Amino acid sequence: MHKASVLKTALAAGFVSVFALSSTAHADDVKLNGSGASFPFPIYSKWFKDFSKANDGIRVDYQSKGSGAGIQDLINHTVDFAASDAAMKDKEMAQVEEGVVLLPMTAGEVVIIYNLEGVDELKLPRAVYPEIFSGKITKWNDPKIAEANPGVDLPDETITVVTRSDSSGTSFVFTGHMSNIDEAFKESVGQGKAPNWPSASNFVAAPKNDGVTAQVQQNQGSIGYVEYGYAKLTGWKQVAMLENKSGKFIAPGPESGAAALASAQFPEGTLPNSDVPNLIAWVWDPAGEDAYPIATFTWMLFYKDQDDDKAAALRKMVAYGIEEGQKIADSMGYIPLPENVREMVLETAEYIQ
Amino acid sequence: MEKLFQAANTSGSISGPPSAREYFNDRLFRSIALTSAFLIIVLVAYILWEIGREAMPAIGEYGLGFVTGTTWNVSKGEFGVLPEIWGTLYSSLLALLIGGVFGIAIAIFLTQDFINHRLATVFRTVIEMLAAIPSVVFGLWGIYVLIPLLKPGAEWLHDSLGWFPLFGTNLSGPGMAPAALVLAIMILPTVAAISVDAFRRIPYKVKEAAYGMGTTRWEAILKVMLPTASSGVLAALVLGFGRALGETMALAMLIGNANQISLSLFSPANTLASLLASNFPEAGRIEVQALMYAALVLLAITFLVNVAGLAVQQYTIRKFEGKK
Amino acid sequence: MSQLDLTSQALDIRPRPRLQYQALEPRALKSGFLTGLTWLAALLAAVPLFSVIYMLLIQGGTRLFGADIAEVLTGLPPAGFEMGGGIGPAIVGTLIMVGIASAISIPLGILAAIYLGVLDSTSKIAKTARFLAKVLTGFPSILAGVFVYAVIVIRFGYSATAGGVALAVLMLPTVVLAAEEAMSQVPQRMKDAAYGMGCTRTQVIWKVVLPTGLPGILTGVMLAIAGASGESAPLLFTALFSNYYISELAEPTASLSILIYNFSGMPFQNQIELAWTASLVLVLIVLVFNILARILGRPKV
Amino acid sequence: MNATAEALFVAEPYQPTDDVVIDCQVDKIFYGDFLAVRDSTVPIEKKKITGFIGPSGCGKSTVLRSLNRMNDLISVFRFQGSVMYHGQDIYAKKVDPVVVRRYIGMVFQQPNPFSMSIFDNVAFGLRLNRYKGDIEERVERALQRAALWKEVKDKLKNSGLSLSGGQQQRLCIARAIATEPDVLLMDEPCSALDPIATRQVEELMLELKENYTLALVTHNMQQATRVADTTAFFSVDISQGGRTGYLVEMGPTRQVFEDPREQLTKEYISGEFS
Repeated sequence: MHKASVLKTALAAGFVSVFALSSTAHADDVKLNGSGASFPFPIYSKWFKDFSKANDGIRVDYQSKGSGAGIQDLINHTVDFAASDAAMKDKEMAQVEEGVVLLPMTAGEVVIIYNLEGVDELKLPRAVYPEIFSGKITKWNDPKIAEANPGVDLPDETITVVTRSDSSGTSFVFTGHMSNIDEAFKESVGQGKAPNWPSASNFVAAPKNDGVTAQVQQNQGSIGYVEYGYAKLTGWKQVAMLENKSGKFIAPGPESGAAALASAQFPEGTLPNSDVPNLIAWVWDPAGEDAYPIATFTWMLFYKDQDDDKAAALRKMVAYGIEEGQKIADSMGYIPLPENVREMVLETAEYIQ
Repeated sequence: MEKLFQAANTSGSISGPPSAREYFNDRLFRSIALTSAFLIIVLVAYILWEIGREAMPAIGEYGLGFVTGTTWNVSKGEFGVLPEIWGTLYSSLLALLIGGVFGIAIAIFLTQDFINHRLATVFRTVIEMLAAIPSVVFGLWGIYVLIPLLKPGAEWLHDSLGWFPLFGTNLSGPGMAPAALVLAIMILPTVAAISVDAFRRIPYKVKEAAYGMGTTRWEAILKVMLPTASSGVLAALVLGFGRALGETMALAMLIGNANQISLSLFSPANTLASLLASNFPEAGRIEVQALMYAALVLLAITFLVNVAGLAVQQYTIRKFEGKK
Repeated sequence: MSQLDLTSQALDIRPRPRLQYQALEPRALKSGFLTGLTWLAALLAAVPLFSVIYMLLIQGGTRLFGADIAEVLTGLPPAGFEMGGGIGPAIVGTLIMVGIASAISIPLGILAAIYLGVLDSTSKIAKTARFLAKVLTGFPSILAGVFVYAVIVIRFGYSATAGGVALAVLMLPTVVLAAEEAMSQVPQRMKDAAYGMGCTRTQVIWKVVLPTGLPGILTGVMLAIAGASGESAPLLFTALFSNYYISELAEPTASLSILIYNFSGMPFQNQIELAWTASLVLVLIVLVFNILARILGRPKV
Repeated sequence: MNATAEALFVAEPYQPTDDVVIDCQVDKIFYGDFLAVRDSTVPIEKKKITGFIGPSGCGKSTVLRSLNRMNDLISVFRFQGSVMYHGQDIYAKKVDPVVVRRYIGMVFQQPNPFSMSIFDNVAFGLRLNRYKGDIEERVERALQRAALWKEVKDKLKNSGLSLSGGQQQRLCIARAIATEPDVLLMDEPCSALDPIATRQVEELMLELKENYTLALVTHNMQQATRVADTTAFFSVDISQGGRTGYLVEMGPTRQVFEDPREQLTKEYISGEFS
């Protein structure tokens, strides 16, 4: 009998502790929850930590789990704001009765990293890298690559192409750019968060940026794509220089990134059937002289009408991101927003009521 | 209920009929137990309903083509999970083979007096603890420790035995071999822990009977102990296999996520569970429906595996333990 | 022994039996060989297990047992470039959610196992429930999250409770099947003794079946808790994450597995180190649970 | 086999001399559709030991276990007939077998103490019946009556399973008599014991006769002659297409063993085909 009673008391204790906890609650501070894209996750979580420290009445949490899930959360009202690398489609915006406000908060570049013994500089022409990633070029010492890199001894090895196994904004931007500059690539792989990479034995995929970086670091003769911030912060040196629209080979960086963004034209007019200015702009193939070819904004998504104290807190958060946030953008591997874009964002933020 | 057997309360008798409260407790408890068992059925039905409702459009649109298709192309809206089905079954069977054999070997090692009892309990607690290691950690361990270890061996095997289908391609990092090995290591604790219990429940007199017949240690283990514990060991294998089928994170990092069907242990592959884990967060409306359809396929596979497991279990029980 | 045939010849004219060890005898050889094989299998299996533990200790241990163990165990998770910081909220979040999950799945699981194993093991309900529990073992963890998302989160938003429920769905099958196996192995003669004393079926269960089957049940419970606490996919859709200590159950909460999921994907050394530390802490928590359960469950006499 | 032609043999009813505690009349007992026992009327007289003997498979244990409805645990068990206990048929619809078993204790063939301490084993019945009085005193008395007190009085905290076979069986007897049951059923209690332990249990049964009514199943005829006041001899009837047990003869032990009425009993007693 003794043991059975021990079991009963353990169960009772479990129930009591669970209900006791649910009673304590803080009334005063505003709690904001956001979810969505993983690409801006490092910088957003830094902003929100500092912002919450600066305004102790407001606590902001953000969990990265993918743009699609973020948009879904916004539609289902399970979060206060969301983030997406692919902004929102008109169909998705229509599903939010309160209307949406889309604000580009930061921007980034997608870089091609590789692992070749003793090759510290690799130039990849516009015609070449889409063919590598569509499986047409499979050997490192392919004449097309050799021609653009005279004097570099490229090994006679198959190229192991490492792509993203999870669907992601990074893939969306990377394949978006290549689909724009190479019709054949658009047909075979196409643009998308989970592009249809060729299923050849030299194509492998790994989840998230750290997965791709780890695979490239581990495998001699491999090539992959990650966000600029990731390559910069992990200190991976072998980053390819890409040929931009005007034929110059450019390495990724804050200046070449800003140059790319400067050429972005925001569409006139507003978001479909709403008075909020439309700040969705893509730079699939920037024309600028020293613009890095693959760059993009990433957006935060807000409800147009939100209960007031949260709306005020969100506006403060956006202001903090635009003024303070951009200062640390470069150190974390993101592109500081150009001046004109910052003003537009601050103006449009007023629509969050 | 009027007092039965009133006359039975002779001089010293202490026993008496159970009190009304005891009867109430008895009926109450048994109905609670019944409802709990029924709740499990309701829960699974509700899950199937929830997933089915979400997957219906995809089922309507792709029908059986979904199960035979091989491309997962979101933009063109073409979905097929044959490679994933193959990957799930191939990896889980390999893992069951390796993890199951080693799990039972460890169970025998811990229970048949190979090492002293205290050491065995320590080893057993460590094994149960390992069931807690998050699969992300196994993924990282696979990438940074296992794959570098496997690479030289894989290259040698591929070069020398390339013609043999199992070593047909070259291991370029992630692939079926590392995934299946890590999966085996992950289901080892489950198989070992439950098998150890099964062996420990064998009444001592059975072991005495075996040794009494003059068997060597291993004739006793193989011919008497293993058959007697067969139902427990089989339950362990079913649980372990179930876990292998549903594993996501570690596989997403190690299997290479390529929609390919190949016998080669070194070629990248994909499984239904890692397809779900990888694509779900970013999935749009149509893709969610296709993913739900894939989830139903995975549940169907688990269903069939369990039917087979049940049949094998009935066979062994009838053959060895003779009950039921 | 083989050349000695005891059956056919009369007792007195049989050759004297040779009782010494016959090392080269086929049966002995086979037995020795298999013993060697078992030692080999045990060592081979131990190598990866201890290599994972070694990696955990090296990567996670240095930080955990380093200078400021208090900071690591109670501090808030660091953002990008921040050094230091800790995994406090994640530990509390995991404990709460595993607590909720256990409070749901253990009683429900054991009650169902009592019905399946003892009360009426061959009825229609029992057979279907047992079979569905087995199918549930292969249920991918991410779907438990999606299911609870559709059922709870959409109406009430992200919360620790939703996380607990998702983990409960994953724990239930293991608890039921292991508990049922343990209870159905209780010797029939002990149950007869209890019935003989005039116990109602419930009394037989509480006074004899549960106490005797407790060690086996605890193994099942331990495996379920260990498995659930390491899950990250389901929590992504139910508990989300938070960088602060949880103040109410209806709020998103941090958890060790999501912290590991987030930090192992970041390019910052500090975060990666904390991810390993969190894994080590998670394994140690389960070890403590394990030892507690063993002490609690040891037969008193 | 011309089983159906001539009428089936039915034993002559035994005229009990003392008042009857349990008047058991078995018409038919089925396990599923297997006819296990037929036509057995065995009245159990108060404060006497009634022995059941007969070859294995003759249904003597089945009949004994029907007296406290232990067979109900077997789902396919069906009982036709009546078992009158204190003027009440225990197989009546509204009778709860749990109550029956509280009044009619049982000791099994395999010693089956609970995995608890010796004290808790004996006190189990007292606590079950919510006995308010002094439990230690009752436990001590039960153990003394079961002739086990001297051997265990200073290790009551030890596990019941740590005792020897004979001690465990006497512990089970102490457990059963602790609640002073009306009747005590014993299903081959000594089959797993050595001769010394068997003698002890037999002497114990003779002492218990002062306070309790006992029914004993045994395949050891000497034991029946030593302890049983009345003996019922069962045999196996294979004419019904299976092994169906039935009562051949019941009477005072001396009469059954020295001058049995039935030829079948004579042959069994003289051991021709046992």
